[in-house]
Amino acid sequence: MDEPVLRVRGITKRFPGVLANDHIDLELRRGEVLAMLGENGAGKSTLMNIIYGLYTQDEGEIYINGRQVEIRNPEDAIRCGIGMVHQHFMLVPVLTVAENLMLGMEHVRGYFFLDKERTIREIEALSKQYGLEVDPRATVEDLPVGAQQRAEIIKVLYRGAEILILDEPTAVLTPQEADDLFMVVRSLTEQGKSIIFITHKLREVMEIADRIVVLRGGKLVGTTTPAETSRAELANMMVGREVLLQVEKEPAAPGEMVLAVRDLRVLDDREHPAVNGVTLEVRAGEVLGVAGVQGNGQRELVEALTGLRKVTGGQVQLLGHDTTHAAPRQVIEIGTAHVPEDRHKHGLVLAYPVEDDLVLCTYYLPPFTRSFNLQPYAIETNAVNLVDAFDIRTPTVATPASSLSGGNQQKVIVAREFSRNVKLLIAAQPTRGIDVGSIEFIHKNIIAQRDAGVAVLLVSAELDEIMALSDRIAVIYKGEIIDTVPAETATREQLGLLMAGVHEAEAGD
Amino acid sequence: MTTETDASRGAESKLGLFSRRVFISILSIVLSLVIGGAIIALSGGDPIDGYLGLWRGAFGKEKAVVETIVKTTPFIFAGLAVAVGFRGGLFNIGVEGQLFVGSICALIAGYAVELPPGIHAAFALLMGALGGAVWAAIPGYLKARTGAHEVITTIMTNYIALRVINWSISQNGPLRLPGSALPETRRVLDSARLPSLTDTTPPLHIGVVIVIVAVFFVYWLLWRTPLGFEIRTVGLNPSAARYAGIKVERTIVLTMVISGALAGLGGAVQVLGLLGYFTTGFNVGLGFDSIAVAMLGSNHPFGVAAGALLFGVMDAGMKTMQLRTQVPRDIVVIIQGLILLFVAAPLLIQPLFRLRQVGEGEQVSISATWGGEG
Amino acid sequence: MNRVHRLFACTLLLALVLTLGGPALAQDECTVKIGLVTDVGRLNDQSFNESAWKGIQAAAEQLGLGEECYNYIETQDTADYIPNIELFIDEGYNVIITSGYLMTSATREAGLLYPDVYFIGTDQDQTTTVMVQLAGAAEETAVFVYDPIPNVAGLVFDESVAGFLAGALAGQMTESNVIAGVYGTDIVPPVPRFGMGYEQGAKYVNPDVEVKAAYHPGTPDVAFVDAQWGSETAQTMLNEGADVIFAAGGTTGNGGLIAGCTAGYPVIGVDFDQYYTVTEVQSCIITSATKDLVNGVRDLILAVADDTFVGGNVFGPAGLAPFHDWEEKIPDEVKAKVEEIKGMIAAGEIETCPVDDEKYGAACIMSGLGRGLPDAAMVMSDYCSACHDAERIETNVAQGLDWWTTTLETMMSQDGGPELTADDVKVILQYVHQ
Amino acid sequence: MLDANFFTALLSLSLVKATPLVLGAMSGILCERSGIINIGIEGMMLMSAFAGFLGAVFSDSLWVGVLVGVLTGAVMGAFLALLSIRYKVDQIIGGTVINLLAVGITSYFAVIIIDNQSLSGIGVLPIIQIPLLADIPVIGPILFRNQPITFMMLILVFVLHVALFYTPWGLRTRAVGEHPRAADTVGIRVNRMRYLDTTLGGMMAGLAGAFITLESVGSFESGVMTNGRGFIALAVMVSGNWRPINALIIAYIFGVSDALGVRLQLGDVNQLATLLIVAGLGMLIGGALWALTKYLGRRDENKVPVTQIALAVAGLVMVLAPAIVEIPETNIPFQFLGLPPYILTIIIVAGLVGNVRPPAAEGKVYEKQ
Repeated sequence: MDEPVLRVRGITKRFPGVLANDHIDLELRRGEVLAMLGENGAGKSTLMNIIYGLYTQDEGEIYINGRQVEIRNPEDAIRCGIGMVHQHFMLVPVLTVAENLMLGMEHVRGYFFLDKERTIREIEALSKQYGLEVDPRATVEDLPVGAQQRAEIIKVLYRGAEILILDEPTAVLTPQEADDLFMVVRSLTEQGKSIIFITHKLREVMEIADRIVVLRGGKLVGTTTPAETSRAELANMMVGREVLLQVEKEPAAPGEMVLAVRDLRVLDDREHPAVNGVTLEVRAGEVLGVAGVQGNGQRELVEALTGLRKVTGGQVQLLGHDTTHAAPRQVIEIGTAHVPEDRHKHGLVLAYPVEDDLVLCTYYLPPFTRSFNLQPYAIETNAVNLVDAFDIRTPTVATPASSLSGGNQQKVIVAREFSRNVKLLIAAQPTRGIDVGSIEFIHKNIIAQRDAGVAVLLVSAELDEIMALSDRIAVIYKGEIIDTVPAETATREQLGLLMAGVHEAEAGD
Repeated sequence: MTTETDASRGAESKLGLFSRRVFISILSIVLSLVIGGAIIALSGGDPIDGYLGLWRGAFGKEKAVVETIVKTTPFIFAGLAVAVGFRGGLFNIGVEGQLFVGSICALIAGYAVELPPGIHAAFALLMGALGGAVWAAIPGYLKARTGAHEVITTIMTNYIALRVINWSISQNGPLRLPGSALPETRRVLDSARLPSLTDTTPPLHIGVVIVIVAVFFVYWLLWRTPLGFEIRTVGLNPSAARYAGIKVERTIVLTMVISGALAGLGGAVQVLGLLGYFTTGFNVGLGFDSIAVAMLGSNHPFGVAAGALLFGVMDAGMKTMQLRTQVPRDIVVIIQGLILLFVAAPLLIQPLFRLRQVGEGEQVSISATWGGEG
Repeated sequence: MNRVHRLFACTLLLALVLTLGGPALAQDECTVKIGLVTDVGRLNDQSFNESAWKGIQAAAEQLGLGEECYNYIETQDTADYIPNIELFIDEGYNVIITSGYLMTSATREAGLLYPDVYFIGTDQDQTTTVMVQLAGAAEETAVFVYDPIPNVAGLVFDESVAGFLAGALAGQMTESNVIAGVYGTDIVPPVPRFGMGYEQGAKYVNPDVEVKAAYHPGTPDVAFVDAQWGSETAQTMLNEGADVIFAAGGTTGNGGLIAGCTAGYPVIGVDFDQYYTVTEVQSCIITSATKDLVNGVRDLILAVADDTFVGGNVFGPAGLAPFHDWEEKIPDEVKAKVEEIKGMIAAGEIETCPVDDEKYGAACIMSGLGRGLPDAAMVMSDYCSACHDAERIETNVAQGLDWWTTTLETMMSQDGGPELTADDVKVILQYVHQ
Repeated sequence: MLDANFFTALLSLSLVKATPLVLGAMSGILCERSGIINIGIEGMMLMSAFAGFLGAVFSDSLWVGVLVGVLTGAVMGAFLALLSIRYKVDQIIGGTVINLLAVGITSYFAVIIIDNQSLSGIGVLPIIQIPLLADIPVIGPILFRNQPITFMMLILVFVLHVALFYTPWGLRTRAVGEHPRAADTVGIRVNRMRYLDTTLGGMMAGLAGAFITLESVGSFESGVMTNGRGFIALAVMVSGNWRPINALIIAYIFGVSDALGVRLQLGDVNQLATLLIVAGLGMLIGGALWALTKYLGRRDENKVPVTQIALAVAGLVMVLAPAIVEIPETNIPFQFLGLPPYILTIIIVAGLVGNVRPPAAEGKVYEKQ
């Protein structure tokens, strides 16, 4: 076996308060797919950003084909043949695919004019070679997510990358698109490219990887191959203790109807249809999980139900009230709690002290307001109680929300929404990007709300979370609920097919 | 690990942030005065004598103190108007126009209606505030309804207000004092004049008391009422405000209305308290200074009052300074610019005086994107 | 510390060193202490503020006064007129010059408040406004009565004479028979007086000439300092065929002069001989319509020094500046014609400012000139002697303005009483008040 | 009298009035396309007008003055960038600081340098007439008989348009303004790009300043010189959707309404009739052009651009109206004649802002980590 294409030795990186990478050694051989597995916050992205030159390591060296290299910025990385496909695409939405690709290394015609034609020809050649068809003239923001990712990959190849780093590529794809990606990965490795595949999804690792390394808390905790290990063992290495995959909960006892949605139609920000005739019901004391890949209309559905987005068709009944065109305040006052998908945009005012964020929806009601006057003491005591009850790690109640960790910020939102006596709880991506401890805490609270008779509508892209918490699971695909299945009998494969829009009957394999 | 969550620690950190900001403001003022002195010296003037003149002009004699206070009053009203705007996430540059419209409305209410003394003055003040409020509601409504950025629309309302008022007091304009060859309006009836505490010119009118009440009112409104909470929430994060059920559009218009009312009230006080009529060249140039005052006071009512006093002292003192030292009075505008620079860029002065690293919270930020709601 | 902070540190040091070494203020004796309070605007606006200051400097030179015996304050806000005047008086100044028409009432008010201080107001017609209820009139009309105050002198000029002569010159020099006037604001009467004179003068020598005129739309504090508007307005008129530009209105006017000259046309300046102040138009400025403010102010200050100061309106000379570079270019018969007109105006044969012009006629009426007013004796005899005998009238003359205003009003209100016009009332009151 | 001479005079004055607005708008475009909000255009113009004037007087050459003005603009632009990038000052406050300092410094030193030594200007840049082209009846004098900076403005509009959309520098500037992280990952130095673009933006504002003192007025008047043009330029930039050619068109509309205000004041024309005709012409040409671009744009969709054609027809009717029906003489006070540009700004900004799109990452400091 010749020299490894890429070797890193003793890579260490400290951020204020956390040791992101702790003396990591790693090797990547030519034509190999190395899967890098690890929890959110385990240091995967930090390591890759160091290799790609976005961050500079505090200690350690990087070797390309046996030769040590200094990578201070992405330009050095590109010169060493390293290319990175980011989780949030590094494409400029308003520019065309061709413009995005030639950004930074433009072909020039006549001293200073861009040579767009030549670039387009080169892109078409590359996409044929690796089976990545995408229209170079299209503007990026008009392309579907899958096509944008293909454009990102071509962008890396266009720069002559030998080593490709794919950072959580399947997070935004349907299972089918994921399979197409795996085919592309195989064709790339056959043509001599080497790939580092970052993910926290166990199933993918088993299917695509030649070798697997696992990171936890910034340290390399193990190297293995799919053949030598099992998903349970990988999960254990990832989390370092027995993962409570299954939340203990008794079977649900659905009560009276709380939310009834008939043939709901909603448009997205660019006036295209996002929700095309959704019909669903949620009863008291029941968790209805809405599974589906991001971008299939979940965000618009949730915003429509909570009054944040105009409804263009259909009807919404909440506890007997017609809330189809209700304003957000009306929906809240009827008795709805809403854990928003984007906690920084909707959930919190980051500049506010924690105590003000905790009364964001109820500031105008007693005890917080009496005869047109805010009661600072009442707001403060309410905050102190909630901070204890929901174990929010904050120095004081006056500390701005911006200085809390992601998990604690989410707990502030949960504390605010769960402490109000509500009949309906809508939770969108409640545990995205937060530490494991907080995830378990929030899941327990959701189940507690359900057992207390609250109707819960859970929208999440994490299939495991949906399967763990839901009593019934509705799968949404291109703005329609194509099927609703009881949670106990649902299997991952079945849900995977549904999420890709393939009905049980048609599958018939 | 356990965390103490007692309330006292919360208050102390709030105080910590406040005293730091006051320290930065004082530091900025001192540094600007020193650099101003250097400029005076470089251009042949005598800084010590100049600043002595400034001090004597502002506080030298009883009459000077009165003039300083009277000059500070409109700065406070205008500064409060801009500060309320900033708190609501709106950059209201139209304060000058709103102030003029307030003056005119108070003037008309002052001579066109007969009422018993106390009530007439109150009525005229109310009309002034109403005038400013309505004039500010236009850019507010446009921002809420079409997203048209208020920086541009408020400036345009300034020019429109100035031009129309200029016509109204021109040769054959409706408000012109009949038969007068000067561009002056009719006189306000005595029953509408604000009583004066001293007989000096300019009179120390009770407008000064009204403005102090206004400062406390704005503090109470912003931090002690639900409406204030809504205004501040919309200002910091409109999406979260919408999520919390706050009617963002209504709040934007209300913020501009309150801001305009404060400016209008300021205009009314000037007409009813100071001159008793309106003429050209009256209260010119308040617009931009009020923005500097608001920023200097980091958009907090008490901060604005202090910032306004600083501008009032400079305005009152600059005449005597120029009298005694032949230093052009524009040095004061340079000093005001420098003070705003150092207050807005603590990083600039931080290494000079080994301040602790400037925290995120302290940067005053209002940069909203231009187009429709982001 | 990186480069920027070292820069700040050394500015700091420099400032500290300098501020410690400043000299103390010197106090010494001045025979006369002169203070100039400018109108809202800059001292150096190349118009009435600046000419007042030049007049003070000339007087100070003649009286051998030191620098600290005369000073100026630039008013920023109309509310500061009186406070600024009082600031000077508190500092011991005994001669206060206020510049510009807008300060008329403030100067007179101060004059009454401080009788032992001398006030000189440029372009300030010394009148009081009396509100008289004329017979059959809905509202009271204002009547301006000439009312001099002993320690207040108004340095006024009949600008329409200078304007007339400039118009006569322009009327003859134009080839396209279209001439233009770019003016400051019509709110300040001296400006429309120049404009009316210019139009009358041009039409007098060249009946079918077209005179384009534009007044600045802004308020006085802007109208005299907007050179951009002046130059663009002049350019518009030039594009429409005008070939002589007369510009009257501080730097706004200067903008017009520069625009005219750049396009290669003859221009006419105003106030003082602008050949020396707007040097970039020396090649095309054929003359300036002058009103000698500088010497006017100087003479009044000297009058204070040798105790010959008299209150009321003081008329300064108004005429044309020399032709400088255009001395040969202007044909002799044109010069002769202008000289002839000058003589006829002096003899009163030409009316340089039509009182009845509906737009700007009011500006022509100046109390000192009595222009356009009926003759006092004739009015008295027509109306009063009808029912009262002469000597009873004589005895009541000393009653003063208010008594006469009320009696006139009562007489007019009785039916069959005299039908007096505003001018008649004005003449009577003026005669009585003398 | 409404004849060809009237329209040529009016439309050529409009171009003169539009020049500082377009240059100011381009200054805004350069800064904001790279991600720095610049509301200090007013202050940059004032400072460069002052420095340019001094440069011209002391060097006794107008062109050296223009150069000094442009360089001052560059320094001011760099100062704004330094404040925004290195010292993380909120960009709107940074702009306000620049405006305040500019007014203070120019007024202070104007008194010290210009007034005390009674300096006077050295005239304005000469009017250049392009031989053949200027003789074309109406268009000739408007486009081909102008002063140098007006010509430079017209050239710069097209140069900037081509540079922004057809050159590597333009592509990188737009990327830095829209998605700085993406630009960083392909090796573009984001902050260095922003320093460069803001400095270039400052130079545009510098040229606008030089126009005011060295081409239009010929003297420096402290305080009131720019009187709000910097902010109208902002409105032009926003409603022109950050595109140079749109900015030229909208600025020209302002120019016409501004020039009309001055022209109607001369009083020898029927004011209402002129207003109708000029507005009608604007709508006719505007509607036609807009319809053309819409039609060419979507050849496949056969949707007829109805609204644009209606606009053009309405314009035609207004132009012909005065010939048909007798329009009464009016005497609108000249203060009102000055109002159209300001009212127009509000209508345009309120009307268009719905579908304009600012650079996404504008106003945000770019941090590596």
